[in-house]
Amino acid sequence: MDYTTKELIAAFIARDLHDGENIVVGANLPVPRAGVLLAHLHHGPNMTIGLSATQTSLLKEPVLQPFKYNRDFRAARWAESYMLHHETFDSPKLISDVFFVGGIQIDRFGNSNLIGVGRDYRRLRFRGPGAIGTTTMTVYTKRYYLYLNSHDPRVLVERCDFVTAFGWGAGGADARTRLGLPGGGPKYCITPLCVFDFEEEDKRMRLKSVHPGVTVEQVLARTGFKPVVPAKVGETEPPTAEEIAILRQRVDVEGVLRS
Amino acid sequence: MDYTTKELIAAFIARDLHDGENIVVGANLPVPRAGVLLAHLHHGPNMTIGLSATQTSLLKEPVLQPFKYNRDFRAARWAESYMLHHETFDSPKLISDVFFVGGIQIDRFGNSNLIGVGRDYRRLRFRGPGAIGTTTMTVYTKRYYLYLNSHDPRVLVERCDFVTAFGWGAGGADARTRLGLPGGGPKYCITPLCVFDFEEEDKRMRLKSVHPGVTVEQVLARTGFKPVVPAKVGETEPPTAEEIAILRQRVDVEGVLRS
Amino acid sequence: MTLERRSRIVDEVEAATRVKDGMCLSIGGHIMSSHAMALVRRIIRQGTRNLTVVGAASAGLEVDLLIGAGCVRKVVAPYVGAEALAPIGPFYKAAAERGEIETWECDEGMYYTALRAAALRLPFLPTLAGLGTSLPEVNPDLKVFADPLTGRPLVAVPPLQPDVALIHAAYADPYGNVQFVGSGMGDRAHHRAATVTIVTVERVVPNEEIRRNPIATALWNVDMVVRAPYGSHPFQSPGFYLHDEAHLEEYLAAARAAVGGDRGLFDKYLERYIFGPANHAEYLQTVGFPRILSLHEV
Amino acid sequence: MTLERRSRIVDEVEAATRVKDGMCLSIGGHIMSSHAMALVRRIIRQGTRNLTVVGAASAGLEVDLLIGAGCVRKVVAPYVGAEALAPIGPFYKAAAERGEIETWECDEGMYYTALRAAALRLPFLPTLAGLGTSLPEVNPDLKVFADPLTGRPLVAVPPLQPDVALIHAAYADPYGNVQFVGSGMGDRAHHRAATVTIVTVERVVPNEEIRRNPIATALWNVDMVVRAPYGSHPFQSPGFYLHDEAHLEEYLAAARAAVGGDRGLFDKYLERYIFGPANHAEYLQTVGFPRILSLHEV
Repeated sequence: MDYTTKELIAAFIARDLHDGENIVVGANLPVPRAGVLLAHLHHGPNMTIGLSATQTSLLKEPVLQPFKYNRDFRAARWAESYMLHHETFDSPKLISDVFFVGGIQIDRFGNSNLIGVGRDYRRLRFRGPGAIGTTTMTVYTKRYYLYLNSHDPRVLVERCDFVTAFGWGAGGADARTRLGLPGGGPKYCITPLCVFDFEEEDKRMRLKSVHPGVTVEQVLARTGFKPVVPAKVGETEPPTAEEIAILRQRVDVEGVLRS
Repeated sequence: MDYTTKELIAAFIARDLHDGENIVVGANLPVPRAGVLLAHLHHGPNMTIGLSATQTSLLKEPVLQPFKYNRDFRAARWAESYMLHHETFDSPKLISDVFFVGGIQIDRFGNSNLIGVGRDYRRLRFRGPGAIGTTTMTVYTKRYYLYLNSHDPRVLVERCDFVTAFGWGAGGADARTRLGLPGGGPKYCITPLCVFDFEEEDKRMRLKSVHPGVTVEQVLARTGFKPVVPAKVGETEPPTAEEIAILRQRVDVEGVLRS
Repeated sequence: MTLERRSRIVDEVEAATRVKDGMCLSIGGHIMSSHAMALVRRIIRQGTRNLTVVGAASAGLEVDLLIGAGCVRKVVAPYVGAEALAPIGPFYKAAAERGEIETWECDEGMYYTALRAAALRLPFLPTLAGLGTSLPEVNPDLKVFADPLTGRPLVAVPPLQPDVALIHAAYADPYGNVQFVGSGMGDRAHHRAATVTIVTVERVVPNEEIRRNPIATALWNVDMVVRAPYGSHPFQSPGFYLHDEAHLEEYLAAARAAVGGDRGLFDKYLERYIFGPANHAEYLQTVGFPRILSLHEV
Repeated sequence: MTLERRSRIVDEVEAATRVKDGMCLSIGGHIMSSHAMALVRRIIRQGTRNLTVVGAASAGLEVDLLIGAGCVRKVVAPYVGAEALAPIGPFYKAAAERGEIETWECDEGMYYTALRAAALRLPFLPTLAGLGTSLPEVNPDLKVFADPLTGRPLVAVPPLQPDVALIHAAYADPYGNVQFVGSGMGDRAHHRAATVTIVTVERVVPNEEIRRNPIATALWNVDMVVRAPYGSHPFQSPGFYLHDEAHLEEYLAAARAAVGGDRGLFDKYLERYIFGPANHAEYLQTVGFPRILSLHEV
């Protein structure tokens, strides 16, 4: 079975999403988007899909059209209900159960930074786009996934210059409960090379699996901190033929994940 | 011109309401309701009328149907917009500019009580219906009117056993600003015998006018505290023929105010 | 692909069993409108006890009935009554005066603030309402505190989280998308705060009908949908039928006699309308088609 | 009786004069959608300066354009960019890095919390968001404090009150009743918080049309209604037209060159689209019918 790394990651994400979950789909992260839609069509008939400020089910859609922008109103055609954006955070019943968070920096405890790079906030070397909704979403979602389009030691850093989404802070399984944060925190950090999870006790990032063809050494060379590396690191499990069929025939007909 | 005391009061209320104001109309207080609608039809074409969880303009309605209950859905037929009840207090733009507040007790500083009568909250002599929305509404509305269906010394008391809507507290023009309350506080207390306003400096209730045929002595005999009585107390101004015509032909065709 | 969405439709008998002794139960609607009475009657019939009842922001006689039937330990409601028919619910008044129930005193603004705090998982939310009033004295859960930014006094309102929210609406599809005729009053606030939401509806409609006007979908992902035409009787249901004043007068006469010491009429009321009928359809049969159809829409 | 309701319709030229130097201005919509561009362009044309701009919860290049045109002193926005077209607005990035504008750092949840505090006239509202993050450090208006009921840490968010809110919607009647196609994003929060609300619409409709679907009325009593078909161009307007990517690319090329030191292209952009056209209709004429009509609806 031939597949791309993006398809591998989409399948990995899909398998971690459960039927019945309420998950918002962004437009800007095509791979997580494909993962959510794959889960929905593969094993999540009771998932609620948040799409362009609406909630819906897409089970009956033979082919899901891709959209480039978050609020493209054409994606509202399937709406069962609308989400008023200022109410997004008004209740866990409105908030996505699961979320995907990027970062211009992500540190070894899963904290992420979207503000900027530099020592002095008033004179950033690189100004980032801003926290968007990640600070609040990551407080509430049952779990979230750190997701990176490139695996780079300048991004995966020992310590973020600024933190916009609190992951596991300075470490420790109680880092979040001590602050009274109801959400479950970051579960995985997913990159083009590998998947990290978090060590149970001190919540340091730990290499969970490398993607087929990638070595542990390659990961370490491209990572700006020293993750926990178990004695045996497995490979990320490849997509099945059924998953690839759903991806290519229904979720990603334009082949964004194959480019 | 023949008129009833209720019509007199409705006209008094109407004259104090301004064009452009946003005013919610309850069903339970037919006289204030008539006053608001009279103002709307007489000189308030740009008033926004809140009716059965909607906002509307009733200018084009030749005859306004009375409704017995607050949420009678038939009154929503003229809706231009709906008010979600939990959003009622979310912004001064949603909140009525003006409000009418009753009370099982009202004291000489315009504080009112809807909880109950007695010394011990856990053993009330008389349990009242509850504060409804009066505590919050009176914080925000530009001004409000205390309104009583009967003028009784057990209701108009020196001091309320409990306060559910803060009027002028223990007195003083700064009683409300000291607490940071943005609304303008009670302006008048309107009864079947008279209208009270509030003395400018210490905000004690002051006899503003007696209704035609009522004497100052009658008012004092039926009032449980000693209001400020100016040297000269005028009469509440009677309704005009035009006001009576609007009331009887459009606002109160069933004659609730004449019964 | 033959994946199927699961239907969330259950009947009122099964749905009511979700409400257990000692729970915090909220009931939507507003005074004379839109209470999930098919479930309220069932909860009485199944003998649930020691409920904390969060009535609507302004609650009607459904809360009074639950008190009269002995199901209630504590009431949270800024108002319990029937407007011109009864300025205050008879059982509520008597039970509060006699100390038989606990009351969590608040006004509508504070009430929604408490529900919002629960929905946001916050330990409190501040409000200006209540400053200078007796509410923080008679309700010790409300605390006056100094705003950390300016030092100004504010009232801290703690969260109020219903275990189960009962809501009555116009339409739902089998998947828990709910639409009202009209505003839905404060019912969204109940759904957001509650752990579980059960909605009775006048009509179950196909998903396609919901999709025709999705901006009208007020609640989604509710846990159970119960088909209950005339399910708000004797209260109104917007767009479907008006209040049954004669029935409410019958109830009020029975309730007033009961708080005066003679429970005969009220026991008969309970027997006739709640313990007798095996389910909601039997209840409607007891009320009778002539009465039900007399409750016109306009 | 011949009382008449006053029309709230004004043209974009007059409406924009309501925005004065130094004001706090909010702009509704969301990233690539629904910005009141007819007014934004007019504000640039009239030379307004030192604005505090409250962008949408996620703002688009309308904020970037205002910065590039020299109108802005301070930006409040959890995001300023154009998604795949530009992860961050070029002028925003450069001005923030160079300290030419002030930024009030927050995320979307805190942003709505601040607008809500303003609407409620509260000195602050608490949130769990921001605990453990850098936000209270980089934004000194945010304060970590101990909840007065439980002692738990929370973040206090102060109010954010726009002097004027600019909103773009689908329909309004002459009396200020506004309806969207779709959700209206977070625009209700802007209207509630702001002192004055100005709404541009694709179509002015009769009051009777508003009354046909009153549940869709999202804003009422807005202060001014401006008739501005294609008023969100080059951004999308739900139900009417999609984003003009070519125009946005033209803007981005000019903006990138300008922050790189060559303002020629950007000056031409301003002259062609903003200073040249006398009003919104002339702007559309400059863009041209062929381009405008190519921005299809589906």
